[in-house]
Amino acid sequence: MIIDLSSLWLTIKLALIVTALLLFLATPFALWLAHTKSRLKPLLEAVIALPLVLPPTVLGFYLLIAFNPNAAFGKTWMKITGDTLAFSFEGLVIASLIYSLPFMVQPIQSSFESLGRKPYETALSLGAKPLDAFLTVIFPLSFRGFLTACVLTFAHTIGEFGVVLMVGGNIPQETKVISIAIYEHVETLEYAQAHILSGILLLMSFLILLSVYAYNKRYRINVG
Amino acid sequence: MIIDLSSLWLTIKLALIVTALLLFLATPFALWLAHTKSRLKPLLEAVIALPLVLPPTVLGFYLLIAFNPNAAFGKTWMKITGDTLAFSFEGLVIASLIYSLPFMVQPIQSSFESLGRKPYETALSLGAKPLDAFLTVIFPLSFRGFLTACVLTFAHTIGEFGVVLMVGGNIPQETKVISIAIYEHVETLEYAQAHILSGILLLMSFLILLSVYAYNKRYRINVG
Amino acid sequence: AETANIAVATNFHNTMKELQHSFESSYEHKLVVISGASGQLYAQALNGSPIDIYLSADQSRAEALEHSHIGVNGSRFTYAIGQLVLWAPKGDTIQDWQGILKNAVPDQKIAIANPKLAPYGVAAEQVLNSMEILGNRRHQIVMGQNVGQAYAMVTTGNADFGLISQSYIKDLTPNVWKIPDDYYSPIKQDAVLLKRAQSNLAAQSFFDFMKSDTALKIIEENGYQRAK
Amino acid sequence: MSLNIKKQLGDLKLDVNQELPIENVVALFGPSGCGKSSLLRLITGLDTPDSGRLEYKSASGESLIFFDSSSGVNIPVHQRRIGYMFQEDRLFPHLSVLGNLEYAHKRNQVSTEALTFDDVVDALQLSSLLNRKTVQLSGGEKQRVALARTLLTRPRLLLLDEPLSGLDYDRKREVLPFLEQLPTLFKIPIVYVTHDLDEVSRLTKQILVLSEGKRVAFGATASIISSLTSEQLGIEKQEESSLLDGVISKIDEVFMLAHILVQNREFILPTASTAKPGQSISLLIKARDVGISLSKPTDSSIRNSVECVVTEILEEESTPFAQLNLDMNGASLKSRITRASLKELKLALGQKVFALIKSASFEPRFL
Amino acid sequence: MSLNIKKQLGDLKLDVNQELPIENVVALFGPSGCGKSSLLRLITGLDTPDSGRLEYKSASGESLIFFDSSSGVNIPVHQRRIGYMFQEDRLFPHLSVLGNLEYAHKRNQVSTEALTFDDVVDALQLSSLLNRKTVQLSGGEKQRVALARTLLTRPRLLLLDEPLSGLDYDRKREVLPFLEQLPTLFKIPIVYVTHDLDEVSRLTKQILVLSEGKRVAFGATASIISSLTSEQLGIEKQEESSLLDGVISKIDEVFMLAHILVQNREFILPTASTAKPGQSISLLIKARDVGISLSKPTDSSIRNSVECVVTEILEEESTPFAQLNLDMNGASLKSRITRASLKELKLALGQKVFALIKSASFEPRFL
Ligand SMILES: Nc1ncnc2c1ncn2[C@@H]1O[C@H](COP(=O)(O)OP(=O)(O)OP(=O)(O)O)[C@@H](O)[C@H]1O
Ligand SMILES: Nc1ncnc2c1ncn2[C@@H]1O[C@H](COP(=O)(O)OP(=O)(O)OP(=O)(O)O)[C@@H](O)[C@H]1O
Ligand code: MOO
Ligand SMILES: [Mg+2]
Ligand SMILES: [Mg+2]
Repeated sequence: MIIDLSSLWLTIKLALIVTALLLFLATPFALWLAHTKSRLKPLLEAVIALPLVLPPTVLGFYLLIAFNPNAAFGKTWMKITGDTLAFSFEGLVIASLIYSLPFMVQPIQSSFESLGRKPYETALSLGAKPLDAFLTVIFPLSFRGFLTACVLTFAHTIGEFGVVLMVGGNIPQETKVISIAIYEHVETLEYAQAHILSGILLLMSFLILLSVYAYNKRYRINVG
Repeated sequence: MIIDLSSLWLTIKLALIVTALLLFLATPFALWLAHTKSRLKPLLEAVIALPLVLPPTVLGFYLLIAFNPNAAFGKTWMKITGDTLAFSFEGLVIASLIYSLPFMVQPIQSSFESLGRKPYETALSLGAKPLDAFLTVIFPLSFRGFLTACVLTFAHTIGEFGVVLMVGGNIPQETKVISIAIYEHVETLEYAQAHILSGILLLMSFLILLSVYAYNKRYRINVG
Repeated sequence: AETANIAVATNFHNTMKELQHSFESSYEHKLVVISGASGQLYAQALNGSPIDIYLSADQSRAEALEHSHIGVNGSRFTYAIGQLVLWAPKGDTIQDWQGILKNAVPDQKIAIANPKLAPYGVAAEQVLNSMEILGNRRHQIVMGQNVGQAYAMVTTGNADFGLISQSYIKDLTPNVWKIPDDYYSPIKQDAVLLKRAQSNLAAQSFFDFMKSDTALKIIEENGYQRAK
Repeated sequence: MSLNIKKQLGDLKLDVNQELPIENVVALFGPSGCGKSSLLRLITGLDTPDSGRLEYKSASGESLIFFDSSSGVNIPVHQRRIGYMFQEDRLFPHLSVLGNLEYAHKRNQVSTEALTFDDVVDALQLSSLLNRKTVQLSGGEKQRVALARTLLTRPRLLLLDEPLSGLDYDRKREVLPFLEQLPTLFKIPIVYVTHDLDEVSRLTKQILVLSEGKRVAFGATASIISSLTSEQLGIEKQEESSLLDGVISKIDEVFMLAHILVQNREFILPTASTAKPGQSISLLIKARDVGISLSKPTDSSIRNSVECVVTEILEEESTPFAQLNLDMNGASLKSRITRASLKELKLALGQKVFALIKSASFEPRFL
Repeated sequence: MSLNIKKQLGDLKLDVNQELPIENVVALFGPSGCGKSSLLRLITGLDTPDSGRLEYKSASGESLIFFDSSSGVNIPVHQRRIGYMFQEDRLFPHLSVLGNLEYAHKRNQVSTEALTFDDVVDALQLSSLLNRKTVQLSGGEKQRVALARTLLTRPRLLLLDEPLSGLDYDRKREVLPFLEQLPTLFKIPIVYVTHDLDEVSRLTKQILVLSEGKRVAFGATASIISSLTSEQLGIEKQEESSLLDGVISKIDEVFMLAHILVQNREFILPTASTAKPGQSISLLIKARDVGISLSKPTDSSIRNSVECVVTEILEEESTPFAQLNLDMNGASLKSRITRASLKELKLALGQKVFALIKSASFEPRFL
């Protein structure tokens, strides 16, 4: 019985990249949402949550259409990178970004909102530049929100397979993530392999999550 | 072209029930997690996030194994209710509860943690009983966390179909949710129908989300 | 040596693995097997997925691809004909398959593949229709996305019977009954060569290999019929 | 209330064993960090003592054990019915001012003779603020809302942690009389934390002095303030005071002066309109307001010159001052003069002198 | 600093147009809710005025436009280098006490002659608290940490919003002299919000009085306190005071007394060791501490009796008191006596009297 672990590394790579990218993309967005007084806010919030509502495979189907090198988005990407998006690792990343965006934005935004402006004001008044104030005060004080966001995004990207299956095309080494491998084993009745791969995935994820949470516990801020 | 809307209602019913049940189940749990000093805390937190990591169909497969009337869990359920879990609406609900638990627990726990004990203490000192204090102070002050949790859970349950398909068996009126219907259309190359159903689903979800967020905006607490 | 990407419907995946093994041991070429639901593989192919050969689970999607701008017109052929079996692990081995289905008590479940998604589902539906089970005992039918999921429902003990592909049950145990051919229209699974494969020797060779006796033998051993 | 409480707080060991007869207002006094707020939290039940016992005895004889580590009793916060005004701002940000007040009001409608909502709103001048959000309040406004909210819990016992610290003089002048009435009019005893000796002398009849988590002294405010040194009280030297118990013998209604007999010596002091002959009162006299004369002055505005005997002379070497303890017919009075005067007047132990006290040093509020 | 600011805050219209020559400490004084904190927020840049102009001119002549609605200038908070101590607790809960202090310290290392970290920690006695979490601090401890943290921003200008309100007498006595030194020793001007007249008189040379968002008066602390009524200042009647400008003529080192000439009249007052002959000082004298005598007393401890002329007599009908305005060789002095004394001494306008002031009413800190 051959256990192909390449899919495991691919998955973890994908989840890490997506989580890291989303962290950078979603944070300013969450910050803006948390403090804006714009009338567009509820609209944007609703739009962000929408990708969740479609079945992943269906979302994947639409993304596939968008990624088509003859479609507007796919064409633009082609021009810029000289590469197609669909069935490439980059395509997986983009699809996962869209799919996981709400998991990153919402918990972060929520913790920014409950933090309020006071700590930020205080940091500025102590001579911190805005980015400095963000990194040294807002971030640590909303750490739990960031943690929740990252865990949900990370775990979800690992577990996600509908979208990935659709836009990734299940190509070994390139887009065949572990979830698809397990899925394939289940679908083709290779239950033993499915159990083993699931076990490895669960154990690894468990260890990662456990260390994240254990770190968080030590770190935890006593707000009273 | 026939659009079967029964699956839409079934989906919304499922999403509402799961969201409501999880709200009740997850809140005390989140409360405990937020304030416990137990060493088990990181362990439990990691375990809660685990179901996310498995691809939905695979999770569904394991749930099927657990639901087997000859397995411990399935047997117990059988004894209590006289019914099997698999292929029933109840089974779908249970599967979705497990699958969506982290989406409910984590944002709520996160907002409890950043709220701290002070507002609760204050309410008690003003004569509020613990439950009263929870409903009138903790809940409104963590409202944004609850909102995030409910939106993520609701949207995710609507969009979920891997688990649902596996343990639900796609029985019309009972377990055939809209995501399966859309998926069917995509698979059978009935793209027009898929677009229409997706459109309806997106529009409805969008309106629900929009009104939730618009309400939240009006309601929003000014913490400074 | 060259490499060809073969998109294969899930139900044929295990058979494909054996074909691949046999092919790669006698040719220089290599194959990459990409499995999935037929509809999904079709949509991906239309949107540029790098496959050379499409092994559908049915005829209609293969036909649609053949006549699309990426298919090679006239390349399509039936590489296998699926066979439906009734699997009843807890069944009474003395009865015949009809008796088993007829005598199923109301809370027993019959697992089939979703007819909208899988040709085996269509066939199963035809069988159940002919026995008037669909009309009266609809609630007893549970569907998987495909035959594999129907199989999983039975093997985990949640469904009592499954109408599934014979290829999933290679060794015919006493609990498996073949459904006679005349109860359902043949499950013809068609293959199509795609235009991008026309200069790919590996794809060409494998496409031909599929028609060879060696291949057909393997296909038969896996529970399919040869195309006539 | 019977307090017997031990609790380790970081480096500080809080250990207070004290019977507090809370008929009226008890001051809790002591330097910053001595454990005052921590003690209040233990009384409310928000924190749990490491060990000890906490029993509440009301004026009407009702006895309730709030906490007892030996029998495992620990009544939850909301059942103790203790009103606690936190030292810091704890208004609910999701409620308006009115919402905050009603939060307490609705949950504590115990008796008909209790404080009414309007009483409290009027006394703290909150009517124009009722619709404000709490973020739109100034520091002093927040303080008043918090005080009002605590009062509206109509508690068995009121714990106020520096309730007036953010208020200006005007507000203090308005709020203090209101707090003064609470124990007598509404039968609500108060434990009052403050750093302000004026507030202590005006509001409280008894005082518990803490230092580093331990009880330093407890007793009648008058005698504690007179007998403890400024170091023991943790106050400034020039705030050192005497507290004399006297009885009003006569009221001069035209000039609004009260004639007060303290140990048979007459003081003439400004009075509030409510004072009546026969009433007993205590006079807080700051040592720095007491001058010394060898003869009785005649043509000055200083109305009070009482004959005393010098019982103690304390020269403060590193300061310009000396402190005299005087015996005034049995009562003790402190005077704070310059060392130069001490020398010039050649004061000696046992000498007869006249203590000079300007009437205007007293406000009617001290009566 | 040139302030010209308009801002609507709910019902309150803040509208202040004032040149603040911030060589040293300027007090910002006024009743609760008059807009003091709001004004500070506008100066820091945390809030933006609806319109107006805000220009900072340092002692060295440096001029910076912080805000100008007409030219659209609005310098961000962190570039203004203004130290702001908020009225409420704003310590960072995720940092220890040390962490909070270092947060300011590390970001503001501007010059070598500035305040050192240790100066500040020592002055505010924080060394034993450095490793504490902020939740483990008492109210007064928090206040001190917040003050220290603000000082460590080594700002161009320091805005302190009731910095000593939670402190006990001991701490106040220790912190005040430290704050006093800042403007001269470290060239940090201060705007100081307080409700405490003692702090005003001791720390500040100039005072800006606000009422309902508007400037009521601005000027030398002495003259404002002497010229405005207690109503205008929003303080209690009995806190009404005079402030006299004088020059030290002689120091009596033995008895630690300073001889001070005010308008050629000599006052003898307790002194701190730092006072030197020739130094000019201002004396805050509470009206209630000033007695009246028709003749010069001889054998009393009251060291100061200065000849004055009665220029105004204000009887307060509903109180026991009367207030006298006295002319002391050109300077004005207030006295608060009972109406009874007024009658008995038959005081009249233009009459010559001796104002009696007990030396001990003054603490060395007033010098
Ligand atoms: N949870 C805690 N852990 C460790 N130390 C604590 C804790 N809570 C309070 N302390 C310390 O206990 C001491 C007493 O604090 P407390 O708040 O009771 O003082 P306080 O008398 O109210 O002072 P203040 O007048 O400044 O408010 C302080 O030194 C404080 O730092
Ligand atoms: N954002 C706001 N919206 C509406 N009103 C406000 C807002 N901020 C402050 N106010 C009001 O403006 C007035 C001035 O508030 P400010 O905090 O400046 O008072 P303050 O002089 O500092 O008083 P205190 O001495 O009590 O701290 C108050 O009546 C307050 O309620
Ligand atoms: O997976 Mo299929 O398309 O049902 O063979
Ligand atoms: Mg305290
Ligand atoms: Mg203020």
